[in-house]
This record gives sequence, structure tokens and C-alpha cells, in this order.
Amino acid sequence: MIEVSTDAIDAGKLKAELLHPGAGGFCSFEGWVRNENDGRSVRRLEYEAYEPLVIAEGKKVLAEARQRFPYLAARCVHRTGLLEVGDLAVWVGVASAHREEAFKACRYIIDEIKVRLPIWKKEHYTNGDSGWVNCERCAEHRQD
Amino acid sequence: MIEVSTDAIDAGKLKAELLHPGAGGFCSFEGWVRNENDGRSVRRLEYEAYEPLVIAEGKKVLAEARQRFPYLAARCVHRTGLLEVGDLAVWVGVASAHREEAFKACRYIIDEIKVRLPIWKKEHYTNGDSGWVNCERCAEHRQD
Amino acid sequence: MSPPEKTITVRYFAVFREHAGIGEETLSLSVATAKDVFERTRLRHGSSEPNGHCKVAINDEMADWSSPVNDGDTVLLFPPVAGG
Amino acid sequence: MSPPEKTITVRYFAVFREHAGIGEETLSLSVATAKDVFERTRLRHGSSEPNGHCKVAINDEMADWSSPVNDGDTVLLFPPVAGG
Repeated sequence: MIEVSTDAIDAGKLKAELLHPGAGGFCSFEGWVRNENDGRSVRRLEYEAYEPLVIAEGKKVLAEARQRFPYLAARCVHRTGLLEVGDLAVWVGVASAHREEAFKACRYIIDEIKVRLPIWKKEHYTNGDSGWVNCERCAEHRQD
Repeated sequence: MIEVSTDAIDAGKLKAELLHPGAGGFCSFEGWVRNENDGRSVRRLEYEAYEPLVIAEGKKVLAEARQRFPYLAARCVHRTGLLEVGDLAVWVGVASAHREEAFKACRYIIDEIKVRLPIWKKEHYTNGDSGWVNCERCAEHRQD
Repeated sequence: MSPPEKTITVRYFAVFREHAGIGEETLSLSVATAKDVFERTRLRHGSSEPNGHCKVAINDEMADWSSPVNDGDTVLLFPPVAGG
Repeated sequence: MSPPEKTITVRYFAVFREHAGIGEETLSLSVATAKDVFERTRLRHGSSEPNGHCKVAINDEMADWSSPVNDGDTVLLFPPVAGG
């Protein structure tokens, strides 16, 4: 299951929903807003997502991960809106019988999410500038 | 930092202590007591640890992981005593600038802990039997 | 001979929306493919080409730049993604 | 000629402790190495050989089976570990 949320992500609650009596291993990944990117000092981040396709593509990613690394339960939530340094931007959790599948499925899910799902990140720097990540060459005539 | 605990592990509290403004990725692994092992139905587990050497060897493992996959902060807690199905037996958390180091260091730490630290696991089966894991051929004259 | 005019709703996201100053508009365009829509709206979103990092969806399904667009379709123009 | 007798404290863990029915005992043993201690206490811990899966520590330091033991040392006999 994958979700988009404008509210703070409650990692403990999400994990509790993955409990399974046959699960011996649980791996989670959290993306935190950090204070620096590419040498620039970051004050906050802004995430925009197109929810219908985040959900549709996210389901495909989870199904692919399950086929490759059979797990018992997995879940992903991505935050949108304005986030401060230290805030939780994305949470992925995978429960499986053994740790191998949990680690590999979790890694697969976050790697695919970062490149396939329609989610965009705008960095707001401490010097007042801002910029969309991966978009240096997107626009010919950007306002700076 | 590595610890042995007879009390329930509070994953949320442990994670909060790893928060770091330069951390963009956090990976955690949890070992949960599951209801089955090698085809036998498990009711509960009993963990025994020799704490002085768990701490000493555990520190070495964390230092090795940091050298191979430079992370910002890491922590591990292993539970001892009687645990029921679904209980949290071990928690490993790693925060790093990027996700690569967090995943790899977390995996390295749990893999090494499982084979190097003086911690033993006794399975109590639903049929009333019990047995120490990995010890089938340890004792010549075991009472069964 | 140019293709017949079609009514196409175009949606802009993230940097494209900011550059266009609008999230969505409905246009009459002589277009055959998603790539044609991208090029005909260049002045709006400001990007010179649908390179490998930009993506497109038609009616909420991920599509290719060569996918055909039909009268009444909604075309979503996605700048490079950056989740997580 | 057997080595001189040494006072050695031996500690048993997990299945070894259960089999010995005791966690620790102090013995006078004619031993040179950790392996000798393992073999001299075989009837206690019940294991036939210090195979690759058993481990040993001397005075709270991980050791090898060929490590020398000295008078007054504490030798810890570890059955195969199973953390996590």
C-alpha cells in the first residue's frame, strides 16, 4: 500500500500495521530533510506530488518488489508540502520471513520511488534562493 | 553504540536519538520473533547474552561498518530473556547523508551481530519441546 | 498537411506550472502525439525538449512521447521527478 | 610430561551451562591451551570438539583455541551463537 500525506508521518503506527506472526525481519527506510544538498545550505523543502499516479505507479513498484523479493507486508507513505530540516519526507517499511527479502525489497521500493513516481522537490536555501531538484536544464527562461 | 536490554525495546526513542541535521537517509532493521522455524511451530524464544563481550564485539562491528560505509550515527540494542511471537528481539538503526550508506551499514551490522556476538537463542515449540538454535550437534549426550 | 485540431487539456506540474503561471489549460491544437503537445506548449512550460528526464501521462496513465493524443484527452507534463 | 596444574575458572553458556548444570566452576587442570580446557571439561559441557562454530574467550577477550591459558585465568566456553 502506498499513500501521499500532507500530515506528519507516524512511523510507529505504520510499522504496527505490518506486524505479522510469520515475520522474522523488518526493514524500514526513512528519508529525512537534511540541511545541505550539492554544497548548498538548505532551510526547508517543498514536495509536490500528483497523487493519482503516485498511487498507481507505487502499486506497481510494490508488486514488482514482492515478485522479486517475496515479502509478507509492505507500506510506503510520501509527505507533501513544506518540510523543515529533520522532518520525515518518505517512509518505506517491509516485513518478511527472513531479513534478506526485507532489506532488498525495501531498497528496491525506495530506489524506484525516487525515479519513477511523479513527485517533485523544491529546495529553499538559507540565502533565500530556491530551486527544483533535477531541473537545472528544464526551463529555458527560468526566473532566478 | 550497542546495548543489551532485558526490557522491551523502544524503537521510536532509539531512532529519535539518531536524528542529525546532515542525515538524509535512515535505515533500520528489526528482528521479530516469528511463529515458525525450520518447519517447527514456535511459541516463544529465550535469548541469553554475555553482555561484556556483546558490548566489546558490538563496538568493533559498528566501527567496521562506519569505516566501510561512512555513516553519521548508528545504534543497536539486543533483547534478552523470554520473548513472545511478535516481540522485538533486536533493533539496528543507521543515519547517513545518503541512503546507500544507511542500507549497507545496517545490513553489515545485523549480519555480523548474528554470527559474532555471544548471544544464544533457545526455541520453545508449541508441542512443549525446546532447543538451542545452531546447537544440534553441540552436545553428545543431550537430554531430549 | 497538419493534423486536424483537437481539444486538449494540458496540465503543468512543479517547475512547469511555476513557469507557465497556470496549472491547467484547455487548448485547440493540431497535434498527433504527446511530444507534439510538449512542443506546442513550449513557451508555457519553458522546457526545450522532452528529454529522458521529463515524463508524460495521458488521462492519468503513464505514456510515451510517441503516444497518440485524441480529441478530449488530458495530457500531463511532468518535469524530472525527485521523490524521497 | 604433562603441563603443571593451573587454577582455571571455567564458565559455561547456554546449552553448555544447561548440560553442565552449573554456570561456573574453578578447577585445577594440567592444560596449556584453551582447547585443552575445552577437552578436559567435555563431560561437563557435553560437546565433543571445539569445532568452527564454538568460540572461546579468556578473561573477557575473544581468543583462539590455540591461545595459552595461565594460572588464574577465566576461560569462557561459548556454544554456537545465534543473535538476532
